[in-house]
Amino acid sequence: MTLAATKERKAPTRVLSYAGALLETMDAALANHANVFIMGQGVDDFKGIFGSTTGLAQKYGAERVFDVPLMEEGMTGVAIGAALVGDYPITTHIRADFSFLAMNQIINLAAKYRYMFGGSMSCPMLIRLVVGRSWGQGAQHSQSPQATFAHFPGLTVVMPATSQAILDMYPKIIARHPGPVISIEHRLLYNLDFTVSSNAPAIPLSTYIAREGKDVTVVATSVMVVEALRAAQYVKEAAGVEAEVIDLNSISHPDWELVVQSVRKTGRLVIADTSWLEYGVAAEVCRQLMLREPRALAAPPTMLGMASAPCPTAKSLEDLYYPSQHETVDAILAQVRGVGHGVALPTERSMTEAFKKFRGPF
Amino acid sequence: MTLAATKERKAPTRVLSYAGALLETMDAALANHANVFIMGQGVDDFKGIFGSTTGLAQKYGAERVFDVPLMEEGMTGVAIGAALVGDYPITTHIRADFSFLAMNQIINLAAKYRYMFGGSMSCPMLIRLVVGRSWGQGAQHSQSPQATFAHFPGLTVVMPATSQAILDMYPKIIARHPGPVISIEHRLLYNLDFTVSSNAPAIPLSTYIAREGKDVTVVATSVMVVEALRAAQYVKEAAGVEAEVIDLNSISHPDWELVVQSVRKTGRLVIADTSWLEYGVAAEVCRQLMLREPRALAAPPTMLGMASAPCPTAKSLEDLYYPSQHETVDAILAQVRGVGHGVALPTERSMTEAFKKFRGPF
Amino acid sequence: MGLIASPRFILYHQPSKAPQGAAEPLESKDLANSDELYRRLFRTTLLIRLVEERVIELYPSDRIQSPVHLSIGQEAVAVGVCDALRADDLVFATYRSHGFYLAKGGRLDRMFAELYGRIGGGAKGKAGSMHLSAPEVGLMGSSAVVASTIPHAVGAAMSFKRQGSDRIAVAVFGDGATEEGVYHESINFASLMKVPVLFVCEDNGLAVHSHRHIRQSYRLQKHAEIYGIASCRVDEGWDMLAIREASLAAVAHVRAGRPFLLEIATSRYMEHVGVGEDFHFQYRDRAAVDAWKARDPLVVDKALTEALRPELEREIEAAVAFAERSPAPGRDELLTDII
Amino acid sequence: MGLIASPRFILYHQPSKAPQGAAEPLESKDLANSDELYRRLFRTTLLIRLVEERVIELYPSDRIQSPVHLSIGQEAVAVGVCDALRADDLVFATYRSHGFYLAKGGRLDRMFAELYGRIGGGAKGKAGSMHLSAPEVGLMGSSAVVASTIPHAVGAAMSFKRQGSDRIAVAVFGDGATEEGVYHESINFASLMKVPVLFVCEDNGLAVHSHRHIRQSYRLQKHAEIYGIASCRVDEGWDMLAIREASLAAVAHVRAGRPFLLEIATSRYMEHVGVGEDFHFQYRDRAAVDAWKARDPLVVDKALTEALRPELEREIEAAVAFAERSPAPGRDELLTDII
Ligand SMILES: Cc1ncc(C[n+]2csc(CCOP(=O)(O)OP(=O)(O)O)c2C)c(N)n1
Ligand SMILES: Cc1ncc(C[n+]2csc(CCOP(=O)(O)OP(=O)(O)O)c2C)c(N)n1
Ligand SMILES: [Mg+2]
Ligand SMILES: [Mg+2]
Repeated sequence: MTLAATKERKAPTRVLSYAGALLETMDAALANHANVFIMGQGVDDFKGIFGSTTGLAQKYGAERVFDVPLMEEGMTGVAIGAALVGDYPITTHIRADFSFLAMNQIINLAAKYRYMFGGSMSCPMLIRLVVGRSWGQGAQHSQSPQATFAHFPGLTVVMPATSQAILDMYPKIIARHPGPVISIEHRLLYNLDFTVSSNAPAIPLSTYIAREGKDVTVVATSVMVVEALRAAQYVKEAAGVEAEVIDLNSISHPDWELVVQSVRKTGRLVIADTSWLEYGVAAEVCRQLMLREPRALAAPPTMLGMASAPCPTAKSLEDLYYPSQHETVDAILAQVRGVGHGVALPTERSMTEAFKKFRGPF
Repeated sequence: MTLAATKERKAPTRVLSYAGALLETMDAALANHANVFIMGQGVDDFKGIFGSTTGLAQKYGAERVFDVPLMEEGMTGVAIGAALVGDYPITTHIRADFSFLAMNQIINLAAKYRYMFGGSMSCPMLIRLVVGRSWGQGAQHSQSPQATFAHFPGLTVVMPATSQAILDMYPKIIARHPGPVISIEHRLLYNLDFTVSSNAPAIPLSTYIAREGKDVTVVATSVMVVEALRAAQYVKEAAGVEAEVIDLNSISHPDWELVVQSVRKTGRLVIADTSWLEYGVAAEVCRQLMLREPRALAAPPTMLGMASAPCPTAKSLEDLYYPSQHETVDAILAQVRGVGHGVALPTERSMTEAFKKFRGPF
Repeated sequence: MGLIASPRFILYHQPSKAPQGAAEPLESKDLANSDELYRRLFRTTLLIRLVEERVIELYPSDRIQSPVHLSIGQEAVAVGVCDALRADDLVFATYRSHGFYLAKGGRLDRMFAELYGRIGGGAKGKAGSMHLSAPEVGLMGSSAVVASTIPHAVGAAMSFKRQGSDRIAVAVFGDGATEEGVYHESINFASLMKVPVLFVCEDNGLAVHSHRHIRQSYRLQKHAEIYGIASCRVDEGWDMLAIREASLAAVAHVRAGRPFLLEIATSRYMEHVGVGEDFHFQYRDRAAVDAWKARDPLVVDKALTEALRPELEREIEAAVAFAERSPAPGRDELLTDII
Repeated sequence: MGLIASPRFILYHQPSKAPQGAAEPLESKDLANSDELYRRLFRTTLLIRLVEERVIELYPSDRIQSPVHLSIGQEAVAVGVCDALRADDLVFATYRSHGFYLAKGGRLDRMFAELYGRIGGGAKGKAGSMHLSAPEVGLMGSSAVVASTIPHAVGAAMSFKRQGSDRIAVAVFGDGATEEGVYHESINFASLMKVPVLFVCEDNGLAVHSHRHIRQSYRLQKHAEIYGIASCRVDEGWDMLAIREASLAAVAHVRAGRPFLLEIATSRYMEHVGVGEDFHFQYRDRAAVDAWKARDPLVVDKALTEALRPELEREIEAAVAFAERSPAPGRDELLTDII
C-alpha cells in the first residue's frame, strides 16, 4: 500500500522553502542525534551550502559541523570510517559532478560494505549532492547522476522534489536507514516555497502521487516534478486534460506498482527526468513497464530529459538543452490528443520565473 | 545498412584467441602509428595484462609501453594531456572496478573536452577495462560498468565479445576515432579461441548479428554473447528452436534498428548482459523498443544479468549470482514455448569448461 | 530538448593535432627591467584588470549569464608567467583564467563573445567564462573541477619529451588544488618521468572562503622538494617583473628537462565567484587586501594607468561590440562536436 | 540468477555499533624481551606462516576458489603491530591480511571457513581471502582496492576523538598504496584534525611486479614529515620484537592524540597473488629474499619452530575440519544484507 502525498494529509500545513526544509532537517538531526556530524567544503561558511547549513556550525560547534580541504575521495572514506564506529556522517558536494571524484569510495566501498562483510558491518551515512542548472553552469556543473548511482546495489538513491519529501525522508534516513544514502537535491528547487504538512507517510523512501489524473501519467524526478505539475495545471485549464503526476522520489527503490497502476489507468505516459535519457531513469521506467505490463500503453511514451550532449554554457543552447515548459505541455497534450492536438502552448520558456531569479552558482 | 558478422565473410579464416587478438591489435597500433603508446600498471611485466601486451615493451621500448605508479585518476589525466598534443594513449585497468578512481577524468574531462571547447580540441584515446568474473573475484573485482559510462554523451563505449570484434574495431578506433573510447573486455573471454576473418565490416563500432534465427531474439553483451550462442546451439538440437543472437557490441551507439528488426521478426526477446539489470543495458534496450516498436513483443522479455547484490565470493553464491547456461536455455525456451516448455535443460552450470580452467585473477 | 532520443553519430576525423604556434625566440635579456619591458607587462596587466572591471559593469545587465571568477588582484601572475613562455608552450588553466587567456595572447573579442555565450566565442559559446581556451596560442582547456587539468599538463609535457620537442607545458592552479589527491599523483609522476612541466600555484590563501591553514598541513615548496621537484616562491605577487624574472629561471629549468614548481603569493580582491566584494561577510580582513593594493602597480602607478587607459578601453569597447554583434548559437550547434 | 528483476528491500535497523572489545590493559613492560614474550610473538608469527603453508597445500584441491595474497615473509609486521594494540583498537587492512586477521585475534576456524566460501566464515563466505574481517576483535573490513581503507582508519580515529574515547585506529597498507591520491588526502586531513590514527606501511618494495624506485619519487618518512606527521622506520622487519617495540612507542604517540607513521621494511617470499614462487620470471632477485630468510626467526630458530609446530598444526587441522564441515551459503544468502 502506498500513501499518496496529496490526498491523505490532514495535519495543519505551513509554507517552507526547500532550503528551509533542508536547514530544518539538518538542525533537527544535530539536535536529536549526538552521533550526527556534517562535513563538506564550506558547510560552516556564511553561504552554508545555499542556506541548508547556515548557522549550524555556530550552534553546534566545529566538532559537529566542519569544513574540509578539497578531498572528495578522502572525505567520503573518512565518512565511511566514522560510520563504522557509530557516528552518522552527512557529507555535501555543492555540485553532483564533484562526486565523481569520490566514486571509488561510494561504489567500491560504501555500497559494498554490508554485503561484502556478511552483514557484520555497515556504514549508514547521507551524501548530499546538489545538481546545478541554469546561469551558464556548463558541462561540469550540471550533471545529475541518479542513474549512475542507482545501478549499483547497496546504494539507496533519492531525489527529493519538494520540501515535504525532505521532511518525510531525511529524519528517517538519519535515524534508521542502515546503509549509505545518496540524496540528489536540485539547485533550482532550493529557493522554491512548498506547502508542507507534518503528517508523514508510512513509507518515506518511496514514490508519491503528486497529482491525480485520469488521462495521462507523467513520471517525473526532482525539479521535473515541479515542471510537470505546472504543465498539468496548464493542460487542465487550456484543454481539460487531467494529468497524473508521479514523483518517483526514490530512484533506487521506487514503488513501481504505483507507476504501473497509473499507466494501466491512463494508457499514456510521459517520463520527465533531470538527466540524459540513454541508460537513465526513462530507460528503467521502460524496463519495469516491459516486465510488468508491456501492453498497457496505447502509444510509445514521450521522454523528456537533457539533450544527448554535454551541457552547453550559452543561454541560447541551454534553453534548447533542457526540456522547456512548452515542450512538457506539448508532450502531455500529444500523448492525449495526438501530435496535432491544436491546443495553444504556453509562450514562456521552462520555469521562467524561478530561473530568472536564479543567479548561480553560489 | 548493417553487416551481419556471420554471413558476409568470404575471406580466409583462422583461429585466434581473444588475448591473441588484443596482442595483435596492440602490436599493430604501435607498429603503424608513431603516436601510440600504452601505459598502465603492469603493461610491461611478464604477465602483460593477461597476455595482451606481452613482449611489446621489449619490442617498442619503454617510451612506447610503460608501467605507471598506482594513480588511476592521474594516469587518465596524463593520457588526456598527451592526446591533446597529438599522441594516442592506450591505458589499461586490470579490473574495470579501478576505473571508478578515474571517473572524474573520464566523465568530467575526457567526455566533455570536444564539446565544451566548441570542437577546437579533442582527446582521442582508448581506455581498456577488464571485467573480472569467477574464482572468487568478489564485490570489488567483478563490476561491469558499461551502463555507467554509456549514460554520458561524449564517451564511446564498446564491449568486444569476440576476437573478430577486436580486429574489426581496435585498428579503426586507434587510427580514426575522434574521441575517448572505453572498451570493456571480459576476463573470461581472454582464453577463448574464435574463428576470425580479415574481411572487416564497413561499420566497425556497431552491432553484429552473431547468429540468425526466427523464433526468438537474444540481445547479448560481451561474454553473454558466447553464452547465448551455446544456448542457441542447445535449443536448436534439443527442441528445434532457432534463436537469433545479437551481439550489441557498441553500448553507447548500438544499431537499434537491427535489434528492432529482429524483434519484429521473432516477437520474443531475451536480454543477457554482464551487469545488473536495474538502470543497465536491459533497461536501455526496453527504452528503445518502447520508443520504436512498443507492440512488437508477444510477451514480456526475459532479462538475464547479475543478481541485485554486490558480487559474493563464495562459489556457491557466485554460481547463483550469474546467469547459468541452464537459465539461459530455460529463458529462451520459455519465451518460445512458454514456461512449461518441457524440454530437458542442460545439466552443467554456466560456461563450465571455460570457468574450470580459469584460475584468476592474474 | 529531448522530446525523443536524439540519435548520436560517430564521425571519423584525424586525431587532433597539437596547436602549432610558431616558436618565437624570446627577446634579448637586456630588455629586462627596462622601461619598455615594464610598460609592456603593465599594459597587459592593466588590460586584464580593465576587462574584468568591464565584466563587473556588464554583469547586472544579464548579458553574461554565467558564473565569473575574477582574477582582479592576481593579474600579475598570469602576465609574468606567460611573458616567460614561448608562443608554442602550453598553459592548462582553471575557471579563474581570464588573466591567463589574455596574457597568453587569446583574442579579446572572442573572449567577450565567449562570455556572452555567442558563436564568435572561442568555443562558440559552449564554454563560457569557466572554460576559456585558445589553443591557437597555447591556452588549453580550462576546467571548473579543481585540480583536474594538472595531470593534463604533465601528459602534454610527457608527449613533448616523447616527440623530441623542446616545448613545455604549464599547469596553473590555486593553492586549494594542491589538496586534491591528483596533485600528489601528478607531481610524483612528473618527477619520475622527468617531464618538462612547470607547476604554477596561484597562492591567494583562500579556497572559496576557507583559509589555507585550516586546509593544509604542509608548506608547498617543502612538499615539492620531497618529490625531487625544485621550486621558487615569489612573495611579491603584485610585481609582474619579479614574477617574470622567476618564471624565466623556472622555464629554463623546465626546458632543460625537469619539472619545477613556482609558487606565487597573490591576493584576490573580489569575492570567490561573482562580481562583488565580500568583506562584510567577515571571513577575511579588508586590511590584508588593502595592504596588497598599496603595492599593486595598477593602483600605485596612476600615471601609467591613466596614460594607457583610453587605448585599452577602446580595445575593450570594440571587443564588447564584437560580442554584442555575434549571434547566439542555434539549434544546429546543440548536437555537434560531441564524440 | 536474475531471470526477473529481484525486488530490493529496505529494512530499518539501528545504526551499526562500534565493536566493543573489552579494553585490556597491556601487560607490564618488564615482560618485554623476556623469553616468554618472544615465545608468544613467535608462536603467532609461526601460526600465520603455517596457516598460509596449509593454504598452499590446499590450493590445488580447488577448495579455496578465490585469489590469495600470501603474507609469508611479512608475518612479523602484523604480529609486532597488533601486539602493541589494545583489543578495542581497530585495524583497517588490505587484500593481503591473513596475518593481521590472526594477529588481531580473529578466529582461525572462521578464517578457513571464509577462505572456503562457507557459511561459518566471518562474512558467511561472501568475503573470501581478500576481504577478511573480524570486527569483534577490531579487524575491520579489508579491501581489494589499493589504499581504499586508509581514509576509513582516519575517519574512525576522528570519531574516537569526537566520542571522547581513547581508542585508536590503524591503517595498514603496502608501499604502493602511498602513490594513490587518497593517501595524500588522508594524511593531510589526519594531521589537520590531529586524530589518533597510526599509519602502518608494509614496505615490501614491490607493487605486483614493479619496484619502488620506478614508482616513487619520494621517501615515505620525509614525505610524512612535511605534513607534520612523526614517523619511524623499522628495517628489521623480520624481528617481531623490534616491530613490537617501535609499535608501542608509535601507539603511545597516537593515543596521546597525534597521527604517526610506522614504515616497516619487509619481504614478500611468494608471488604477488597465488601460492607459487615467481623468481623464474626474473623481475626480482632470489638472493634478496634468501638474505631475508637468513634472518627470519621462523627459519633460523628451528628448535622453537619444531617445538611449537605440532600444537599449531593441530589447531590448523581443527580449523580446516571446521571449514570442511561448514555448509556452503545457499540461495537465502544471495540477497541478504545489501542495503
Ligand atoms: C573537485 C572540486 N571540488 C570543489 C569545487 C568547488 N570549488 C570551486 S573553486 C574552489 C576553491 C579552489 O581554491 P583554489 O584552488 O585555491 O583556487 P582559487 O579559487 O583560490 O583561485 C572550490 C572548493 C570544485 N570546483 N571542484
Ligand atoms: C586502485 C587499485 N589499483 C590497482 C590494483 C591492482 N593491484 C592489486 S595489489 C597492487 C599492488 C599494491 O602494492 P602495495 O600497496 O605495495 O601492496 P603489496 O601487494 O605489496 O602488499 C595492485 C597494483 C588495485 N587492487 N587497486
Ligand atoms: Mg586559492
Ligand atoms: Mg608492496
